[in-house]
Amino acid sequence: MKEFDYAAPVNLTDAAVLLAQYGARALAGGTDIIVQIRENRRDAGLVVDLKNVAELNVLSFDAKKGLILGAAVPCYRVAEHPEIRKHYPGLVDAISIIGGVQIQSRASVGGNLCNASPAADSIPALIALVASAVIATASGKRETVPVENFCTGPGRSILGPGAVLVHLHLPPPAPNSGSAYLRFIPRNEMDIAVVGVGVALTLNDKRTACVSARIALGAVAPTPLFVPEAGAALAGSPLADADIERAAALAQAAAKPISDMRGSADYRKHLVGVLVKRALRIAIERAKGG
Amino acid sequence: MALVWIPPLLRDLTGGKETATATGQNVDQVIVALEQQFPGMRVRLSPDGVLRPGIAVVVDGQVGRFGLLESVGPDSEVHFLPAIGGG
Amino acid sequence: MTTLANGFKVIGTRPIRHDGVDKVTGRAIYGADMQMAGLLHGRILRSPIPHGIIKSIDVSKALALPGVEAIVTSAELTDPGNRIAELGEGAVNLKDLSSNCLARGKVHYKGQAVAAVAAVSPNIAEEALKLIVVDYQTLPHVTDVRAAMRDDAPLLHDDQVTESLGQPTGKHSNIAKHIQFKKGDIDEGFKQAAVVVEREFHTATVHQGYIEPHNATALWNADGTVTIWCSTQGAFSVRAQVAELLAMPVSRIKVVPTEIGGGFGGKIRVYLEPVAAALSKKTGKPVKITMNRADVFEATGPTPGSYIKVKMGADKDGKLVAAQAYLAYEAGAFPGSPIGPGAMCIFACYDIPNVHIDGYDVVVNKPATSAYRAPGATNAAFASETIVDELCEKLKIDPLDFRIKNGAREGTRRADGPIFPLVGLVETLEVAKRHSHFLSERQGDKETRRQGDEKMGSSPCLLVSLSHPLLPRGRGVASGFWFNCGLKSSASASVNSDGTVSLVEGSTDIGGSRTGIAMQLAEALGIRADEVRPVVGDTDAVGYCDVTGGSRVTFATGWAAYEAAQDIKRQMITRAAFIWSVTSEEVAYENGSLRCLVDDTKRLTFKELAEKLHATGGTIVGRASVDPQGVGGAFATHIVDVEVDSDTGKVTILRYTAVQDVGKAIHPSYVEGQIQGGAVQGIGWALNEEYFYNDQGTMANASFLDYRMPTSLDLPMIEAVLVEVANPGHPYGVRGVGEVPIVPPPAAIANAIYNAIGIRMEELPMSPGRVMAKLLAKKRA
Amino acid sequence: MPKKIHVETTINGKPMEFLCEPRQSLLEVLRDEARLTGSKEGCNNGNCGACNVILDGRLVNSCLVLGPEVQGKTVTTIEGIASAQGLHPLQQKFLEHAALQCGICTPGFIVAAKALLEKNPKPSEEQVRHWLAGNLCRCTGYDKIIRAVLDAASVGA
Repeated sequence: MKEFDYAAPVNLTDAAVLLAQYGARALAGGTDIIVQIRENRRDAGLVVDLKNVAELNVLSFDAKKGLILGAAVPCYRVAEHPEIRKHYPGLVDAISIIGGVQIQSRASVGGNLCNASPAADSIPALIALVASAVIATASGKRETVPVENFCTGPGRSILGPGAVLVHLHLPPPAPNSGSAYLRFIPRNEMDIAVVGVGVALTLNDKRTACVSARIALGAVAPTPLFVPEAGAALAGSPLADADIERAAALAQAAAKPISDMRGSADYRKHLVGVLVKRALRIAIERAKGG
Repeated sequence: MALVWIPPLLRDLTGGKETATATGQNVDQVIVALEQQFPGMRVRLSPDGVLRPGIAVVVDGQVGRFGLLESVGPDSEVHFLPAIGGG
Repeated sequence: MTTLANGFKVIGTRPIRHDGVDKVTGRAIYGADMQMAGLLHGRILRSPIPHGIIKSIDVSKALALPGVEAIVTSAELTDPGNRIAELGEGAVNLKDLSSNCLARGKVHYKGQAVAAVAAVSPNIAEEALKLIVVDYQTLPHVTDVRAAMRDDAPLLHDDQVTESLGQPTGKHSNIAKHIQFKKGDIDEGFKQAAVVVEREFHTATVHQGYIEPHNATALWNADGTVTIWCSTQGAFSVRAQVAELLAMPVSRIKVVPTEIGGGFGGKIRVYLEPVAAALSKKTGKPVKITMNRADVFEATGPTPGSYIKVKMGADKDGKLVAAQAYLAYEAGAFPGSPIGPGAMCIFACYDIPNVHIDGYDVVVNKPATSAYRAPGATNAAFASETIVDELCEKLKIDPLDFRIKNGAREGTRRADGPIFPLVGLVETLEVAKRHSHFLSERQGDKETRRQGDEKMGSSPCLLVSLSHPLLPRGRGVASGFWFNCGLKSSASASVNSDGTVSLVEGSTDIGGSRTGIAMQLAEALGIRADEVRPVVGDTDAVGYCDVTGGSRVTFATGWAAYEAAQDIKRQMITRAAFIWSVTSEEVAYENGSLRCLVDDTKRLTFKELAEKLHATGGTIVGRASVDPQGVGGAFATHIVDVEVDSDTGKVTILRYTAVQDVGKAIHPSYVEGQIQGGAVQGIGWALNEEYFYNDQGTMANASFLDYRMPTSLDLPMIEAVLVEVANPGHPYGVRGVGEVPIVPPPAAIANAIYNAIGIRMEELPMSPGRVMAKLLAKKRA
Repeated sequence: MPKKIHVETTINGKPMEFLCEPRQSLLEVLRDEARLTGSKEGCNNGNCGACNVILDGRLVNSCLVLGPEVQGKTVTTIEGIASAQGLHPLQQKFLEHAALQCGICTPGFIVAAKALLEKNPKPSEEQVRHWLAGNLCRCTGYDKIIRAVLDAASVGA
């Protein structure tokens, strides 16, 4: 492993200054970055441990304001949070399958986003739940970016030198809404998604029709893929089988997967159709079941 | 006389014969006896005075431990097979 | 001590293993745990290309890095020349063995060792590797066995001609060896057949997957002796290999086997030991080299990928009349795939009058393959046992009844010639037939259905299944055979003054074998298992022992312990006779005590006599070195229920039962453990494990993340059913048990998948993508 | 030579100081500096669990923690599971059930199982399988490991 320096700032300003240095890398849970440095897949001259910055560890839910999810909050805190389990089940589906228990103890949702893997489990769920990323720039300003615009390529994001992801914001859940995330893996644990699908939808008061829906895909493009047309196709529909089939077909059409050791392009396209349908059915049950 | 099962890849020397009888107190003598009947057999089975590498001799169902010195009884059945290791 | 129904007092009981506490407290010392003053850390530079000529190696920049103490390349190893040496389990070409430790002139696979660095820390050693400049002339590569057999394929070894029992073939080829077996008249046989089934099969390269990476620590002394600590299946085999590769006498090499973290056949050949020794010689300091996981995948193991074509025929009564097989195994970079045993096992479960088998050992640009649990047999059984299942279907005969009707038994002549002694295949089939699993409702009875659904509900990642509660389910069975072997073992045991016995044996213990060996000594002496203290000796401390492999240790080293006990008994009798002033003939040794036959008042327990040894001539040591015959082959029959997600192609194992003839279970818990572990390795091979090569000839999944071995969440309990058909060739009836359980699973699972969705899988692994592709093709058709 | 950082931490209940390079993982520090070699390296990228330790009450892979990160924290390794009074019930049950063969994965499994039983003293078979899915064992097929953990739970480990 290449030599590097280590710093553990306790406030955001210091963190930003350190991260502005050439070759600086942010460390939260470390479950990706440490392996990447060790395997020479990313360079690092300085590793900045962000876990001691209080602002990055905030996790708070408010029925009116929604959810504030600090960038360094580890997965287990999110997955074990009763209100998050109640209001954002799709996020919990995704968070609780990022690695095994050992990874859950360390990996952060913010880190999963910043690592910008096309197959990241949390990102499609966040996109479906209309999450936005709040970023502190090097100049000290705050920017808010929809999560679907955060990743710019495999392992690349809009974060510039000195910029820090502060927290994720998820709007409060609408009544009669439900969400779900499904991924397909060959084993039942310890795998990278062959395909991941995040969905969220809201039903009318009678719960007879869909008011709005969002669908996002993982591992089928260079970045996690938001497919607005697939969700739009469901809006106003009674969510009959034909409606769900149409949404699935639109998602399949949008997917541009590659073939690799985790699955062929054809297989991935096929799985998109299967998982979108299954995820929608789970989300609908949840929306109805409240 | 011991009954020797000729490995299929040596049957070019026996005109296709699958078995042959040969006298000998041990495998080496049996091979010498075979050489009499089927010239060329010896160099194929035991070049350089030892069993061909990777070959084991099986006498009466038991894998031999002494190579060419493995003793052979008057009514023994002799096979030449790939040597087997294991995991 | 109470005597069990079977007449034994120790054998068949389940004592705590002697090395147990060390292993549950973290105190046991494995190879990588070696620490000593001045220890240097070694790392290996590996070839980035699958095939090429090494034009030059420049180490100057690396040597200049602070903390780097030495670098070696093949130039520093003696060139052993093109010689064959008999090393423990079999013949080895020393030129190949040496090139596999440090490439000589040419690299034959991506990951082959090219140079080694010793530095003051592992990180510095790794840094130094990046500073070594190697100039390669890249050559075209071939990684598929059938492509490598073509006349226009790139040759790995320019001078290689096909070995065919001395039959001159004349031309250079990647086909290293051709073997053949013939029995009866194959054409006549197929004429008698009412039903004939023929299929082609492909199996992927898979790895043994032991959790502990390879390691070696060497200390070269000023007196020219070297001590090597390493995780190996055979300390004496390491000594012999190092002696050959460094051209030194065995007496100057001491190999100390540390605790070993799994082997399964992959820790027999040396990789690091001679290199660590060379680095230690150069620096005068101890050097430890450990591999990382990628090294393990790319440069050790694996077991061959293969192409197999099988044709079998049965008459209208369901009697097998003819069988034909063509097997081509990937040897990897150097000749030596287990094509022999593969070809000898493919039809070994059956009594077939007419057989023709051709086998080919083929080199490809992949790591040199090593033994893996019943080497070659699993690939072969996947093919033949799938064909047998199809014959049963066409003949409408129950698959177990068919196997009972055609099964090999005492007196059956194998396709390769010899006749089976007493074996237990039919017994395993009869037990399987009566087992609740086989009798339960076919498509998954309530019990398994409940199991399955719990599994689905319990973890979020299984929501996929939860949303589809009624997926197709099926059941499959398959049988398997493995030879097992005997080979050489030694043991010595000293009687301590408190009546305990210290046992030194030479078989490295990978799964509790030292306890199984101690139990046989205890049984023979009539004392308790915990009164024996077994240790695994180094090459200076105990007589020669062949490797821990071939399912031989409990059989052969156990036999050595039994003979050592007889030696102790003889001496104890003489000593008692001396004390009682009678002749040895007047003393009997019974149930762990000595009795004077002419004076009933004179009795001594083992412990009482042990206390008197020092005063009556000194301690007693029993010794034995054995090379036993009478090896008993092992048969197994497995039953599996699966569920297939017909939308994704994913296969879930719902219930698994493994029935095996174990001869005599010395320690039943560890026998069960061997069966459960072997079956699960077979399940991994069947479902997801494979070397995924990209077109650059690079393994794309060299990590535990993407080389998908089963996790605890992928499996149900594995029921191991022990059938005991005692091996008449062993004093306690022992048969090797370790290897055969890996043989049936892929075929059993393939047959279960067919039972569930009506599709015959012809390729391993039967991964979700492959199953789905077949499902979609079926839909289209 | 690379510069080192001074770290103060608590390992198995005892305060400890060590010097480490930032790039040294907690696993390297435990094995090479503290000479606690019970934690094993199986993959060095978080996929096998052989290096599991408990860090401030949470189960982690010590190969994915940098040495400097444990400043001021408490670490429990396999060496800290047994007490002067004897083995922990999990260790005893692993022995009774023959839940180990080669033993290289055993420390990680026992540490992981201890973390499970502290969180959920009466887990179901499926909960045990799910919790231990991050620990690979190649010898046992998991059967006896799962039974040992369930049995340890039943006696109130």
